[in-house]
This record gives sequence, structure tokens and C-alpha cells, in this order.
Amino acid sequence: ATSALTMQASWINDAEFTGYFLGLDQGYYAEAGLDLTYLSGGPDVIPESTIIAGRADLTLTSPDTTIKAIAEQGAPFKIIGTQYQKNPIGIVSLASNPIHEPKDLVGKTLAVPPVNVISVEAMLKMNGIDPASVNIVPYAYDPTPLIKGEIDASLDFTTNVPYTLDQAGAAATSFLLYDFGYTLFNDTVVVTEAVLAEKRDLLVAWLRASRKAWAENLADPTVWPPKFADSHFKGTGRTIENEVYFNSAQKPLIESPAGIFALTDDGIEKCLSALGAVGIVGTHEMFDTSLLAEI
Amino acid sequence: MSEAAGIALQGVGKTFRGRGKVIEALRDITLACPAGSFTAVIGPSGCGKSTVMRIALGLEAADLGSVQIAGQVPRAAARAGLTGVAFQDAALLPWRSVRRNVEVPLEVLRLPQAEHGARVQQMIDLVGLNGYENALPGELSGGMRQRVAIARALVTHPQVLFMDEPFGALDQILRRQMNVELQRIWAETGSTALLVTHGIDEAVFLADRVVVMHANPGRIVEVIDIPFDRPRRPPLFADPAFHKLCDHIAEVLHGG
Amino acid sequence: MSEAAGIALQGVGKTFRGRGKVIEALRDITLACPAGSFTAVIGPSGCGKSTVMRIALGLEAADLGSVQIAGQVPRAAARAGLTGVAFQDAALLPWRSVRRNVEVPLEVLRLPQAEHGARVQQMIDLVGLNGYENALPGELSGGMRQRVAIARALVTHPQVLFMDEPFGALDQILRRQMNVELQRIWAETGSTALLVTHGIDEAVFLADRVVVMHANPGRIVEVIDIPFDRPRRPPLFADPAFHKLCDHIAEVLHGG
Amino acid sequence: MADDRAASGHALRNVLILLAIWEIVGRFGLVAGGALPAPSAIAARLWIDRGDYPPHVAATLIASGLGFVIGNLAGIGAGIAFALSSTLLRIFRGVNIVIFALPPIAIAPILALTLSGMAPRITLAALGVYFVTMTATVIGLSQTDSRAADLIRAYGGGRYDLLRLVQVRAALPAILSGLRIAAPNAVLGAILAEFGGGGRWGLGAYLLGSLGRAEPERLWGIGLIATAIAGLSYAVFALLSTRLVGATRAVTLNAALPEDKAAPGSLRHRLTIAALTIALPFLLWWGFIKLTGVPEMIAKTPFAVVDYLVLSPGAESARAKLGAALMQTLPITFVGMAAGLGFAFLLAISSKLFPRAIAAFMPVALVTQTMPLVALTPLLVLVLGRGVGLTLWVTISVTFFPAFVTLAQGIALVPRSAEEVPRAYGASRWSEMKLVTIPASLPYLFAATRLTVPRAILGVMIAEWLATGTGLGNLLNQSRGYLDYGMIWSVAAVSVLLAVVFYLIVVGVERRVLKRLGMATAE
Ligand SMILES: Nc1ncnc2c1ncn2[C@@H]1O[C@H](COP(=O)(O)OP(=O)(O)OP(=O)(O)O)[C@@H](O)[C@H]1O
Ligand SMILES: Nc1ncnc2c1ncn2[C@@H]1O[C@H](COP(=O)(O)OP(=O)(O)OP(=O)(O)O)[C@@H](O)[C@H]1O
Ligand SMILES: Cc1ncc(C[n+]2csc(CCO)c2C)c(N)n1
Ligand SMILES: [Mg+2]
Ligand SMILES: [Mg+2]
Repeated sequence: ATSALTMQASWINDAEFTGYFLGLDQGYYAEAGLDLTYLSGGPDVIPESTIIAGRADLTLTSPDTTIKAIAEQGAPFKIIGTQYQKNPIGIVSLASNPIHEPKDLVGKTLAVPPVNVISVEAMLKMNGIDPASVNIVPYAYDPTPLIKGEIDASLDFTTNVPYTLDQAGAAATSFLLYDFGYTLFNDTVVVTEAVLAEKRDLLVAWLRASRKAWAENLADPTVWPPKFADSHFKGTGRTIENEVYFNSAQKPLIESPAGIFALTDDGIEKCLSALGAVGIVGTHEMFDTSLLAEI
Repeated sequence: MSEAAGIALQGVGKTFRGRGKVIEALRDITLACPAGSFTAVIGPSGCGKSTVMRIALGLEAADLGSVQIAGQVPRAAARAGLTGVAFQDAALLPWRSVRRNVEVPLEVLRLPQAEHGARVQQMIDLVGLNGYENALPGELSGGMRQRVAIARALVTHPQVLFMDEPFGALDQILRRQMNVELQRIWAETGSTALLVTHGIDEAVFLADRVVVMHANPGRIVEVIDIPFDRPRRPPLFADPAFHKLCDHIAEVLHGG
Repeated sequence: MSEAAGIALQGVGKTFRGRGKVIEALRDITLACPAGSFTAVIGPSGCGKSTVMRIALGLEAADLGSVQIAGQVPRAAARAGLTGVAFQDAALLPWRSVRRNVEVPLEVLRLPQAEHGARVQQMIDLVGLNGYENALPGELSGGMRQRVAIARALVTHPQVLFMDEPFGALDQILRRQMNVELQRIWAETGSTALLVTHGIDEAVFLADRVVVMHANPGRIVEVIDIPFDRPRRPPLFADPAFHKLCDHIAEVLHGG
Repeated sequence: MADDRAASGHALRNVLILLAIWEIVGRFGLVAGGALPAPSAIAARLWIDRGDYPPHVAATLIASGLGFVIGNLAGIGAGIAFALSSTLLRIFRGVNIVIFALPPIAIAPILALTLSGMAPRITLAALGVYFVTMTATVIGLSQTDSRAADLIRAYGGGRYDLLRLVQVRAALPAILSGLRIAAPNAVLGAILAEFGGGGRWGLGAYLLGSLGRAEPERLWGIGLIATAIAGLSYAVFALLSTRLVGATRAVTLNAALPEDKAAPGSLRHRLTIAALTIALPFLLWWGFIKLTGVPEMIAKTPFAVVDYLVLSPGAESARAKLGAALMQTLPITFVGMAAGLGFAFLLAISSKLFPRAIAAFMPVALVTQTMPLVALTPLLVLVLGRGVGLTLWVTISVTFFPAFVTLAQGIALVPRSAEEVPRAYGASRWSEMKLVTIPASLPYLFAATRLTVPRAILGVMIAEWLATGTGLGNLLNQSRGYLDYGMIWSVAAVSVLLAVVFYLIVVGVERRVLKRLGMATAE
């Protein structure tokens, strides 16, 4: 018999979640004794909220948000893994007006989702740049202003937007915030303490099945996205070529010598110190590495 | 029933506090119209005739005094379907055809249309609007609209009938015809009628008693009994006795 | 100017296609009112009197024929401030006080209120509404509203004056007074007047010519010249020659 | 009828002219360096994407359709109840405004969290519909001709008979104007919920996926399909309303003064009502949280908000942030209010003076009502920059439409006999407007103002969120990212409170002005 487990993804169906689709379609979760319900995300779905409200057992989050909630509001979260060892967000610009590193941003207009403003400001400070010297404006996922030159750069997933820009005939340049000191995980796997206590076995099973699926996906990132064209990726308004690009680009950000989802001491340390720079005080206790250890 | 179907106002007073000024529209109006009687009210413009009628209908509250319609308070009499009214302004519902406007009282009183359908047509014919049943009020002339209001006032066989200058917009000939018809219907239904009019001759022709009002404050100055036999016929208009009464009323009206 | 200030309708026809039915409201109406003349129109309810007036005012388009007011098309004459009108329905703007209602034509014609302020008060006094200047129409009786409309029609000294049953809601006495006043104003301003009325006596008292209309289709059946000298005074109402004329008009009206 | 046909022919011609201009502008990249695609390019893209649309359109149709029906039933029902009892109206006034002024950005996440399946979409659609229809119903019912009321009462008819025989029919054009506004609101509401709610189907979901493609043709295609859905419904109700309005206009002017609303009662009675009015929104807020069982961390009760802003250790800094944001938002809100109302007013007047031009403008107006601003922002930013111009544009676009339709409806109901008074004196169209049309439709002008004022702050917040990165809108969005629910609820509460204040100011002015002019107030 299988046990029910619900996961809340952090965004709409795109290559960011290929591993889970593969696991579902290949029956890896079922094999692990899980009846997994997969919930897509979106801008109004706040992943931490869904597990607090009990609508999902497990979710993928931005660690800054999660750790801030634990530290400042005593939210009962535990991070039990991370999909991205390196956060894919970065500064994307046009090759014709390139921004290669943080200091190039001085005097430029940078579009940033309001959520990420503190991250960008932290990264700028780490690199000795006064955030006031960069004109930061809101960003809502549409790269048109970048293409038209209304903004000089945007904060976006480096795994995704360069493809779009390329398609639009504008070659892109990008760098990760991670590579300039803002060393965060992303899509951290988060559960509530209650679920951790009650469903520990299921969570371990989920990690195990997911790791297997992701490894299979990343073995050749071009293989799997096309297989979901008529299922998981149907009707998203995106293209399979885009997903293949995305899947390939994210491979180095996900893979870890310690295995996919790994929470290494070094990684946690980097993550916490980066957060420290924006005034978020996290601790090792917010992470529970013991589940991964069981795989 | 007989006594009960009358109209009785006792010491009614009403003062309007408008922005123009304070107007004592009615002072100590006492008026008893026995059941089955026909009373005409005549008086200068603004003397309170319409206000008397609106108070008797329960549309306006008196400041002083009491009102009984068929032995009940006005609203109760209205609810019982005893009253019928033609306002000074025709007050037709613009989206309803002539026929459906005449039917409004039936609908308010929840009288089955099936039974009263013939009556509706009869009333429309009576006021000479045969053929205009489906016309909307906006497609009628001023006088035609007033006639619809008359038909509507009569359609329920009211025990107590109020009419506020119902024939003001009609030509002489039609007005005479309507006078005669009104007398006939009133006699047939045995109703108590209160008619506000500016036509002295009309008042004398129709009424048992003519109430003359003066303005500032609105008050009753004289009640004149009209002795002519019923049914009265148009030749009465040429009768010297008729003219004498008319002249007397004109004098009273004049403030003589 | 003299000829030009008249009213001239030439072969005017108008058919309404209402939802009730198709109504030929006017057929071949030809009417020439010389400048400075007073014309009364009389006819049964629904014969097209108001329609004639509305067409002459440019508020309704004729299907056939032509209209000239003071030698111009109606809208042009109106714009030039030549016309004044009292509608059958008083048509007061409910949100404006008595005074501000009387001022409407001045505002439309952009006549400086300062100059005409006295005239406004004069007209209000004329119709007996002194003291009601600041009242809203809702605070007036039916007859008082009609009087405001009369004051409004006269306030611009119109060269061409249209009045559609302006005295219908007034009592006899006031009506006579207003008749005399209207005659005076008309004579003073030398205007051309067209009066729709149901009062034959009123028509004969005031007019140079009485136009009698019949209905279905609306048409002119006779134009009767009224020969009495001016100024006419109330005793004329008792003159046998006056009565004879009235009787004749009643007959024509009757369809005799 | 023939006139009708000629007019719609002219309107069609004007629409074609508009399309041709758009095509040229798009083809030659005359606007925003080509960020505005030509209609033909949009059509071509639509053709390519035609396979994608059916499931999305179906989902949006269902959600917006159900929301439309539910919201309108509630709106009409509540409108009737409020028209019957002014006490009820007063008690619920707070709740009503809250529903209208609640920022969708704030409630969408809560709905996504507390409801499942289609429910959040239907709810957001219904919420977008309720207030306008309720307002339209109340204004329609309140403007009943007192002569008709006298007639019904003279025959012993009660409140219900008046409603049944007179008021509902007299209010039909007004109610239909509510339904006209409701159509785009329902569609937009559904799309916004789809956009953020994480579902896979619906035009909103499709839009979100398409947003990152830098392909304006696709975005416009989605927007235009949404417009078509709303436009169809709009057109049906507009047609019905033009058919009905003629026979609804009074034939002669009603001079009678409205009855004095039931005496306000004793001071104690009034205070009780005022207290209830204020308490009810908080009570419902509190009740909603308790009933849905949303965790405390997310759902802040009124007490929690007070705690957050006053008592908690971070209260001072929270207040400072909130205050600073408010000071950025407030000034431009007033300008936006005036601009939205002014634009609506101009349009409404023009719809009387130049009916064909406005008929041709209607499709454009509908696009602005159904095209989600997230999709439009890049273009707007390119054309208007990120300053006051853009904020005003966004504020006007979220406020003008209900006001315009309501006002135009009021203008259409002005009795002909009133207009004929100045006309008989050769008044110009404008002078007729000034002397009669505008004063006569004042009750509708105030209703329009009541529809505009609470929304203005929302418009400014949307602009801040999407483009300027300042003020309450930005604060709200940032707080969402930090799971700072205390701040989210505080911002929502403050913005709604402001809306209520603005609304009450309008109600006060309205009551005074209409009373002076002897007109019936709707509120
Ligand atoms: N709602 C009101 N507010 C203030 N004053 C009013 C109101 N209704 C009537 N009046 C005043 O009361 C007086 C009597 O009015 P009413 O309508 O009864 O007169 P009436 O005799 O019917 O006159 P008419 O023959 O002109 O219709 C008038 O002076 C009028 O101004
Ligand atoms: N807008 C309209 N639509 C359809 N028919 C109309 C319209 N206006 C007037 N009529 C018809 O035209 C005819 C003449 O109307 P008009 O108002 O001119 O009559 P009138 O002579 O002024 O009557 P009254 O003395 O009753 O005011 C009537 O039969 C009326 O039904
Ligand atoms: C997990 C996850 N969150 C958000 C987005 C959408 N997105 C793309 S860039 C950007 C700003 C940086 O977070 C956002 C929100 C995504 N694709 N995946
Ligand atoms: Mg009266
Ligand atoms: Mg007429």
C-alpha cells in the first residue's frame, strides 16, 4: 500500500521541476511507497504558507524567506534538502550592453522582483557597491523592457531568460549572484516540524525517489523535457526547446558531489553567512540533514 | 357600510416647512362626506386642495386632526381596495402600455386580471382611448395621458373615489362627456366621491356639495349644497338656477 | 422685421410610428400668423396641437412641409432668442428654485442676469409667486408650477410666444387675471403669439384668430377671425357677440 | 430602429479606422520601439497558438461565468435589501467598501490558500462583480419616480408591491449598467486568480507562462480573447439596456421632492448603527480567519494587526515603513482619483455629445478592463516611463470604467422634457449639458464617484507594485516575499481604511448636495 504525500512546487510547470515529473511518470514515487500529489505553484502561491496551512506536506522554497520566517517569527520549518546547490538567480543583460559583474551595475537601471531587492542589495554591498548607485525598479517576469533598452539588466533565472533573449535576437550575458558572494541555495525542501515528526519515513522515501529521478534527468538534460510535451508541459505557453535549455543550464547548479539535494556543511555555512549579510540570522538547527543521511 | 364608506376629516392641520418659507397649507379642515355623496372642492391655486386629498389617501401625514376613510385609517382603507384615485399629474408608468397602466391598481390589489379584463377595456373605451391600448405613455398627448389616469382611477369600482382636477387637460366637449360618464359610474357604484376641480360649472353639475377653500392658510370658507335632482343631464348647464349657484360660488371663491 | 417676426407653417405633415399604431398626427397644416398677431389653437385632445407647437419650436421634425419662425428655421429663431415657450407640462427643472427656473432662458441665451434680474422678479410677481422665489418646484402646488412656467416663457420678451395650455391648472379667477396680463404683455412687446387652449372663451377673448383643429388625421378645419377691439376687458366675457362667437366655435369644434 | 442601425454602422466604421491606425502604428513600430504589435501580427500569433487556447478559454469561461452569476445575484439581492432598508445599507457599508477596495494582490494568496480548485477564481470574479452591481441596483432603485410610488401606496401597496411593480423595472437600465461593468470585472477577476493561483488552465495561467517569452503578440492575443469574452457579455447587456432605456425615461418631469428618509432616529440608535458599521468588517475578518482555520502566522486577526503595529517589538519600525510608504502613495492617489473621475466624466459627456465616437471607443475601453496590467506594464513603461504619467494611466484605467458606464446610464435616463427646455431656446449641446443633463444626472455622478474613489488607491498601488517600486504597493509585494504577514495585513487594512474614508467623504458631500437640490440620495 502506498501512503499519500503532497508536495507544493514553487512555480508553474517548467524545466525547474523536470525531476519530479520524471519520478511521477516513471513510478519512482510509487515504488517508494508514495502516492504523491504534485501541486503547481505560481506568484500567489506562497510555498511556506501551504505547508503551514496543511495543504501540502513538503514544499520548495527560497531559503532566505524560509529562514527569515523561522528566525523572526518562530515558524516551525525544517529544511531537509535543497534542489539547487547554487541559486539560479542572476543578473541578466544584453551582450550589446553587457553587465559582467556587480560593479558594472553602477549608474544602471536594474529590474528586480520586489521580493529579491534585499538579496540584490546584499550582493552589491558584498562587492563594495553602494546600492543607491543602482536604479532598482520592479520586475514582473517580462523581459521586453530589457530587450527594448528601458532597463539595462534584470534579476531573473539565468537558466531561463537567456534563451528567451536569444530567441528574440538579443544575445544575453549573465552572472549568478552566487558567484559574487550571495551564496544561497534555492528550492530548498521544507517541511513543518509536525510533518517531519509524523511522516519522516515518507519524506525520506520522497528524497530517495526524487534524487533517483533527478539523476536520471540530468544524465542527459535533452531527453526528458520533450517527453512531457503533451502532459506536464502542455498548455504552459512555453516551448520544449526552452525547457531543454533550462534543464541543461540548471544541471551544474543542482548536481553535487554529495548527491542531489545534499545539504553539505560547507553549503549550509555559505548559505547562512550570505543571509547574515542581509540581517537574517539562521542557524544550523534550521536544517535537518539526517533524512538525506538515511538515503 | 353606508356611513362607513364616507370620508371624514376632523380638524386637520398641515404646515410645510419648505426652503421657500413656512406654509400653513391647511388649518382646521373638518369635512364629512357621507357614504355615497359627491363632494367637489374648489379653491384658488395653492390653497391646499391636493394636500387635503393626499392626506385623505394617507400619502401625507397631517400635523393635527384625524382622517377616516370608510371608518378606517386611510392606509387600511387603501389596502382593502376601497379607494380609487386620479392624481393631478397623470403619474403613468412610462414602460407600461395604456392597458397595463390601467391594470396597475388590479395588480397592487391582487385582483385577478382574468375577471377584470373586460372592465379594463371598458374603461379604456370610456375615456376614448380605444385603439391605443398598446401605446406607451410617451406616445400619447397630454390629454390622453390624463384620460388613462381617469380610466385607472375607475377600474377598481372604488367605494371611495378621489380625483384631483382629472379633466384639466381635456377639451370642453370631452370634459362634458366625461362629467356625464363620471356621474353615471358614481351613481352605479354608489361610491363616495371627492373631486378637486377649477370648473365651477363642473362642480355644480356633479356634486351634492361644493366645498370652497381659501388660501393662506388653506381653509374651508363655505360648503354649498347643490339641490338639483339626479341624474343630472347636460341641459342643466343652461338652467338659470344652475347659473345662480355658479355665480354664488364664484363670489365665495372671490372672497366676497 | 414685422413680417419676419411671424409664424409660417406650410403643408406640414407628421406621422408617428408608435408601438400602439401608426398615427397621422398632422396632415397638411398650413398656418400663417402675421407678426404681432395673436392666434389661438383649439381642438380635441390628441388632435395634434402640441405637435404643431413642437414642430414650430424645432423640437420635432416635420415629415413634410416647411416651417419658418420670423423668417428663419425654428432652431435659428430659437438661438436668436426670438422665441419663448410654456410647455403643456410645466417642465420645471426640479433642482432649481422658482427664480432659477425663470432664469433658465436667460442663461441659455447668455443674457446678463444683472440686467434682467428685475424682469425676473417682475414675472414672478406677475404670476403671483412673490415670496416663493426660493422654493423648489416640489414645494409648489400644480397650479403654482404652471405659473412658474408662464413666468419663464415671458421673461425674455420673446418676439414669438408659444403657450401650450398654460392656464389649464389655474382657477377661474386667476385664469382671467392671467388672460388680461398676457394680453397686456403681448400688446406691449408686439410679439406674435400662438396659444393652445381648451377654453373657447379664453381663445376668443385673447386671439385675433382662432384655429380649430380636428383629429385623425390632425388637421385645421376652420380659422375664425375675432373682430373685437383691443384692448379687450373682462366685461367682454359677458358680451352677447362674444357668446355668439364662442357658440360658433363650439359648433365647429363639435364637428358641426 | 433605422437610426440605430445607422449609428452602429458608423460605430463599426470608426472601429475599423481605429484598427487601421493601430495596424500602421504596430507595423512601423511607431510606439515603444515596436513593443505594441500590429493587429495582424496578433492575429497571426493567435492562429499559430490556436491549439493552446480551447482548454484555457474553457477554464476562464467557467470561472468568470460562475463568478459573474454568483456576484451579480449577490449584488442585486443585496442592492434590493439595501434599497428596502437604509439601516441595513448603513450597517453593511463598511463591508461593501472593503470588498470593493481590497487589493487583489493581497487577497489572491489568501484565497489560493483557503480555497481549492476553481473556488478562488470564482470568488475573485464574484468579488469583482458584487460591488458595482450592488451600487447600480441601489442607485437604480433609489431613483424611483415618487409619483409612481404615490400611486402604488394610494392603492394600499406596500414596500414589496412598489418593488415588484415599479422599482425593479425602473431600475433595470441601471442594473444592466452594473452587469455591463460586471462582465469585464468577472473576466479579469478570474484571470488574476488563474495567473497567481498555480492552476494549469485558464487564460491567466497561459498568460503567466507566456510572460517570459518577450512576445507581445501572444500577450495581446490572450488579452484580446479575454476582451472578446467580456465584450460579448457587455454587448448583450448594452443592447438590452438601450432597448429598455427609452421606455424607462419619465415622460414628464417629476418635480416632487423625495420623502425625507426615515428620520435618523435617536442618537443612541444612530450610534449603534455606526458602531455596527465599523465593527462588521472586523467581525467578518475575524470570523473568516476563525472559520477557515488559516494558521495564525498567515492570517492576522485585527488584534494581531494592532499588535504588529503597536505592541510588538518591531512595531516602531513597521509603523515607520508603513508611514513612509503611505506618504509616497497618498499624494498621487488624490491626483489619480481626480484624473479617473475626470476621464470618466469626459467620456460620459462625450457619449452624449458624440455617441458614435464613444461607441467606437468602447472596445478599447473594454481592452483596458480585461487586459491584466502585468501584461501591459512593459509597454506602458516603455511609453510612459516609470513616473507619475504611468501611475496616473494605471489609476485611470482601474477607475474610469465603472464610473463612466454608471454616469452614461444616468445621462441616458434624463427625461426628454427636461432637455427640451433649453433646447427650445436654441441651447447649444454643451449648454444643454450644463443646464440640464449634468444636474439631472447628479445622483448618478455621485454613484460614479463612489465607484471611483475607493479604487483610486488600488490603482496607485498596482502601479507601484508593477513599475515604480515605491509606496504601499511595493511594500505589500515585498512583504509577501518575506512572509511578513503582519505587514501584508497592515497594508491591506490601511489601504482599505483609506478607501472607506474617501467613500464616506463622498457620501457626506452627496447627501448634502442632493438634499439641497431636492434629489433622492442613493446612500
Ligand atoms: N412638499 C411640500 N413642501 C412645501 N410646501 C408644499 C409642499 N406641498 C405643498 N406645499 C404648499 O402647500 C400649499 C398647498 O398646496 P396644494 O398642492 O395642496 O395646493 P392646491 O390647492 O392643490 O393647488 P393647485 O390648484 O395649484 O394644484 C402650497 O402653498 C404649496 O406651496
Ligand atoms: N412621440 C410620439 N410617438 C407616437 N405618437 C405620438 C407621439 N407624440 C404624439 N403622438 C400622437 O400624436 C397625436 C397628437 O398628439 P399631440 O400631443 O399633438 O396632441 P394634442 O392636440 O396636444 O392633445 P392634448 O390636447 O391631449 O394635449 C396623438 O394621437 C398622440 O398619440
Ligand atoms: C522557484 C521559482 N520561483 C519563481 C520563479 C519565477 N521567477 C523567475 S525569476 C524570478 C525572480 C527571482 O526569484 C522569479 C520569481 C521561478 N521560475 N521559479
Ligand atoms: Mg393641486
Ligand atoms: Mg397637447
